[in-house]
Amino acid sequence: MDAIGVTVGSFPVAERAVPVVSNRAVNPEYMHLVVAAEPPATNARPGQFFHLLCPVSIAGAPFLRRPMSVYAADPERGQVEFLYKLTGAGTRGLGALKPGDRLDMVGPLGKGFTLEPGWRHIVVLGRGVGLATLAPLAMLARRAGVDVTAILSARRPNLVMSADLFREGGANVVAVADSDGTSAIAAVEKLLRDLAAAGKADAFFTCGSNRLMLLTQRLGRELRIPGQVALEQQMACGLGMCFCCVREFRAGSEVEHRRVCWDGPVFDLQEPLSW
Amino acid sequence: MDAIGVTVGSFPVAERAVPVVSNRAVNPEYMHLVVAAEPPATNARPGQFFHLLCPVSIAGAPFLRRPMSVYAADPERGQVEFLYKLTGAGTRGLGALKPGDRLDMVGPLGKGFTLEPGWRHIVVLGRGVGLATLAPLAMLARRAGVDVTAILSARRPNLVMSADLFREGGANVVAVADSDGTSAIAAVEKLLRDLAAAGKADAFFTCGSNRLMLLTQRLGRELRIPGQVALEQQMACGLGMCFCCVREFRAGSEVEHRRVCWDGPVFDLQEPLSW
Amino acid sequence: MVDLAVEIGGLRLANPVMPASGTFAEGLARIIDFNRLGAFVIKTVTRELRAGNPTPRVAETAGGMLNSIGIPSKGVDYFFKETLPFYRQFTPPLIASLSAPTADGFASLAAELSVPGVAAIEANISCPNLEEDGRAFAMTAHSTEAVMKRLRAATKLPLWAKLTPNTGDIADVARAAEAAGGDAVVVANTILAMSIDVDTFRPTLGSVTGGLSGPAIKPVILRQVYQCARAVKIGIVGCGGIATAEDAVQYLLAGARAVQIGTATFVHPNSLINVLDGLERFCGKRGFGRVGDLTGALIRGGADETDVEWAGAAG
Amino acid sequence: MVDLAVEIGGLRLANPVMPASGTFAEGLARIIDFNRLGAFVIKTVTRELRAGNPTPRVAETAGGMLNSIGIPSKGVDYFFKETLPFYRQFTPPLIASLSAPTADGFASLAAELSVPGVAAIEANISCPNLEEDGRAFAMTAHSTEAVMKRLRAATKLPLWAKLTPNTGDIADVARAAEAAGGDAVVVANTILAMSIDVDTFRPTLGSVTGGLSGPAIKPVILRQVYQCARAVKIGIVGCGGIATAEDAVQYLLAGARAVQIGTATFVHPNSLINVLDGLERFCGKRGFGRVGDLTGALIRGGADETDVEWAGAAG
Ligand SMILES: Cc1cc2nc3c(=O)[nH]c(=O)nc-3n(C[C@H](O)[C@H](O)[C@H](O)COP(=O)(O)OP(=O)(O)OC[C@H]3O[C@@H](n4cnc5c(N)ncnc54)[C@H](O)[C@@H]3O)c2cc1C
Ligand SMILES: Cc1cc2nc3c(=O)[nH]c(=O)nc-3n(C[C@H](O)[C@H](O)[C@H](O)COP(=O)(O)OP(=O)(O)OC[C@H]3O[C@@H](n4cnc5c(N)ncnc54)[C@H](O)[C@@H]3O)c2cc1C
Ligand SMILES: Cc1cc2nc3c(=O)[nH]c(=O)nc-3n(C[C@H](O)[C@H](O)[C@H](O)COP(=O)(O)O)c2cc1C
Ligand SMILES: Cc1cc2nc3c(=O)[nH]c(=O)nc-3n(C[C@H](O)[C@H](O)[C@H](O)COP(=O)(O)O)c2cc1C
Ligand code: FES
Ligand code: FES
Repeated sequence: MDAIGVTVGSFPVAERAVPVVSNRAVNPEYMHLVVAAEPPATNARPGQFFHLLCPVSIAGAPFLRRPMSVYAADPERGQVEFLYKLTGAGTRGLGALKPGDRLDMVGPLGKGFTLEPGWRHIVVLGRGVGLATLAPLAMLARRAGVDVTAILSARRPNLVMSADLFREGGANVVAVADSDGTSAIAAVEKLLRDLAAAGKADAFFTCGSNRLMLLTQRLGRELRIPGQVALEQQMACGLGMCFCCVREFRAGSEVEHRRVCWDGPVFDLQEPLSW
Repeated sequence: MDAIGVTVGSFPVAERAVPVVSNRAVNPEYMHLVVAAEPPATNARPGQFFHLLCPVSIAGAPFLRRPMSVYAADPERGQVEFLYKLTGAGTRGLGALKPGDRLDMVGPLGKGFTLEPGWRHIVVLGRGVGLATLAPLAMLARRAGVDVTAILSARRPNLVMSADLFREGGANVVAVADSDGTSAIAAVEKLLRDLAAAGKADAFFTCGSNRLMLLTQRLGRELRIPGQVALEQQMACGLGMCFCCVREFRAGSEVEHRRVCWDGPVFDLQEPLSW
Repeated sequence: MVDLAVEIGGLRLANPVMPASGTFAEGLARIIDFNRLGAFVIKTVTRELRAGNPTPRVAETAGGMLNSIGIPSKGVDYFFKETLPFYRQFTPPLIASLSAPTADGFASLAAELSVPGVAAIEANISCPNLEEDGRAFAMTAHSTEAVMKRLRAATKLPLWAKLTPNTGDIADVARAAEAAGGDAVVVANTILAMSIDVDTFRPTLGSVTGGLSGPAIKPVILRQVYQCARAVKIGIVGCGGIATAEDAVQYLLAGARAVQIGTATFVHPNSLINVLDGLERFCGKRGFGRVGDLTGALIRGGADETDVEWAGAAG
Repeated sequence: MVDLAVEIGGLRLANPVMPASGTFAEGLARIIDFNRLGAFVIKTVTRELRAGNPTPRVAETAGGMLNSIGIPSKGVDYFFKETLPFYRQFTPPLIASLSAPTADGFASLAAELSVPGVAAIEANISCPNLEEDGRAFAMTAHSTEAVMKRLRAATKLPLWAKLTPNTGDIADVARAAEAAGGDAVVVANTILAMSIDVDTFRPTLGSVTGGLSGPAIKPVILRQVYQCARAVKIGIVGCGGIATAEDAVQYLLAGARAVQIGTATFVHPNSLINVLDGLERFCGKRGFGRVGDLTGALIRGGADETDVEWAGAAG
């Protein structure tokens, strides 16, 4: 693996048309998709994503693929899972998939989350489908014996997703919502400061909210707590070739563009500029 | 109805998405489609056609509509029927339709067959799906008390379609095939001359074969027997607007282009040039 | 109530939706109510009778179609005897599309067609199918100005120029049409293109090359409308791949005052009516009292970043 | 066994299938075997470091996509330090795409990149995204000849010119490239286009206009390849909307000796390999011993009428 990040002759990514095992609505906005898969797909690590060729449906004919975080990947069961929000032609096309249908996916793609050996307690903060990206990280951390506090944010408490999944995974779940003000930045900041004070915040992990990213960047700098953030951007190739998916990052005094699909989607918490 | 052939304020053609009643294979190449419809669709007359928006399928995404002759139209039962051959993206898309699916059709379109009051015995000669176009004419003639001799041509006897339909309709069916030589031009010419001699050929009607058209043109001229032929040509609009569907016709000493969708698809037997 | 009327190229139209020349004829009156259209634009008329191109004249492509109709024309007599009287049965104004092989021919034909019942002249100086290599007046500002000057002198009717997209600088051509006294430019005709049947090794069109139309060309023609809108003050009629009201809105936002719809009518004969109804709904929903207010309302200075919709409203 | 090797623009390639500049990079080696490609064509290199255009840089259209990447470039050092060594691990020749704001800039960059490991220079004199109005050298024969002459003097390597489709007479531009000593023309780059978000009233691209690519443009670029093939003797590389082996065959029949594949790789990362395998199957099925025999094999003189297939073989 040279500077460019490609080992000649090894093929860690593949395009495969895999059978759909199940595709169910978890609430009016979100669906949970399970496909049967083999390596390299099932080797997907938390924070990595697949590029999905969404089928044509009444919602339209998506021309480009759609990036989707791995919600779970299990080599033993030979399955990969996604949690997605019905948005436009692509995700609505996904929503029309039935068990037995084939889904063409490319992956696993991008750089995932990393856990430093020294960390004992991590805090994951997510919102909406950001949780889909963070869930497998929480599982991984628990399996590695790392304590996880999961702060799950949503518009209303009943919209908080995957809480059970995080709990089963052994995470200490704190659900916050806009409706009762518990998701307000000040409130979440208090939560984080308390966790830090209690020595339960060796690192922050966030995804899906610019506000939460800015908050954790600020606290991270002040309290010297490292962190990682998963970003998203429109994509074409998903393989670092087209430079469609760039975002702006701090590089010393400079501002530079990096490709979300290739240099990320997971980045050091302190580097991305607000979007 | 003025020279241009349009009566202002009457709308004899409509675009409708109608439910599929049934869509069955009649043999490995041909399928029979029945849809539930209302006027004006059910007013379709023999020789007229509908312009069908064929659904997207694995065979491809047909951009333009596909012209299809009315195989049967029944205002009482509120149904329109088609008999079609699986050819490319359009007809294969049709082939994928299931009962309950909707089919977007425009019609009825074009000029159909006409029966002169004086005619007592007519001869219809068709091949392949040309029979789909001639079948409703035979029914109409029988209901008008006109005797019908139907010469049905195919590659092999077992491929002759709609023979029973013609028989039930009361037509005197003569099936001819390439495999046993009975469909050879000389053989069919003999048949026609015998019918003419027996006074059983007041008019020829043909569709689907250039060879049969040329034969009946020749005999028609020699024996002074009138006739009509249904032609086909690639179409875009189906409404006489784009001039995509022209073919060449004798107009006195001149050769002129006419629109199959608007001036036809049924023409006087003597006018079209060979294609 | 949304005011759908627009002023365009010397005409006041009840609404901005009209058919594109060559994709519309009497037959459509069997399906839709002609009195709802903003205007009629008839198939290009030529003086001489013409047969048009060899068949096949049509082929499908990804998101569009190729045609090589050429301009089969029944000539001027037929126009006066049949076409004109037919359309006079309806209220919308008739716009006569015409073409000729020379500037003189354009001028004399325009003069002859400038009669009561004809509301405007649309000079098709762009049809790409007549010569095999697709050359056309509208490919250069120079020849456009020349032919438009002759036309301007030949008729008092509002004069529209139908431009070709097959040029390197359409804004320059539009400027020439304006300078020569044109009242509007129609942007644009079909894009010269071809396809090949890999079974027969032959072109799919009898004339080898033909004109590409339909949704596939929309982003290209929309760009050309945008470029022309920044170059001229006269009205622009947007024409290229419009199939929905949203497509029409894009053209208006880019600077068009009216739109023409062609190929979409082949796929859905009700397209003209559907786009018109959709435009009215769009204006209502977005609080525009006059459809004319959409013209040029594009917000420049870079588009917003796609925000993280899927991560929730307050994300 | 089908002979897939082709001679094109001063090179002998193992096969005629290569990636299009800007749609290919090291990352694809994680999925496909680079040693199967006819050649490598890298993202256009510029001397100065460039940031490229504002986001959003991509939007979908009917049968295609818009991009406004611009030419973000890590500069010449990165090319020598990282890009060149990486590709030297593989057998296919490397074609260096380069661009500059001036003829001088083109010449000096070409001279600097003419090193062992670079098999040919592809001069991108056409990228339509850099200036808002899409101007480019390749829009006129005059400026094409000027810059190509400078380039010819600056390098001994095979010299290819990547043309823009945004011109009124691409055959004329190809002639100029040939006259100036170019060894091949790549036909073509993206078609300047745009789209508008009717919810935000903003362009869908941060730079307003961008380049259209994908199946939507195939009939237009195929026509340009056909026109160029009749105008020049040097090799033509067909590039525009190729997604299948049949698409590639159409380009070869129209006169191309090789093809480049861009957007299709985004939709199916295996496209380059699939097209190559499909080409070999096509030649085998149709009894062509050499893929090169397909070049220019188009049968002219009008296509056949569609015969009445549905009415049976002997109909
Ligand atoms: C690395 C990554 C991981 C993601 N993981 C998930 C996930 O686990 N669950 C989930 O529901 N969504 C996820 N998304 C967002 C998802 O890709 C978009 O919701 C989806 O592409 C929308 O497509 P559409 O056609 O339904 O919507 P449309 O809005 O019609 O899409 C139009 C275009 O914009 C692009 N687009 C729209 N929203 C986004 C977005 N937020 N990010 C990137 N491109 C976008 C689409 O890809 C398409 O090209 C992820 C995005 C990225 C970049
Ligand atoms: C007036 C009329 C009536 C017809 N009636 C019948 C019928 O009852 N049953 C039946 O099976 N077929 C009938 N056809 C032929 C039918 O329209 C074609 O078989 C069909 O369009 C093929 O489309 P495809 O996409 O399956 O095939 P493709 O070959 O992929 O079609 C490619 C293009 O060629 C056109 N095309 C191909 N063959 C024909 C043809 N023979 N005539 C006109 N256009 C063609 C298609 O419309 C399409 O635009 C009729 C044609 C006409 C003109
Ligand atoms: C079959 C057909 C015939 C056409 N004939 C003419 C014509 O005679 N005169 C003309 O100016 N444009 C003609 N055009 C071009 C259209 O008027 C229109 O400019 C073009 O099709 C783009 O619009 P669309 O994508 O909505 O079809 C024709 C287009 C088609 C498809
Ligand atoms: C995202 C993207 C980036 C591109 N960048 C370049 C480039 O840097 N230099 C260049 O010469 N062409 C560039 N192109 C044009 C392609 O090389 C190709 O000419 C065009 O996309 C048409 O081919 P296609 O339809 O197969 O994509 C780019 C195209 C795309 C889609
Ligand atoms: S999507 Fe192509 S570089 Fe990231
Ligand atoms: S199909 Fe348009 S005129 Fe016949």
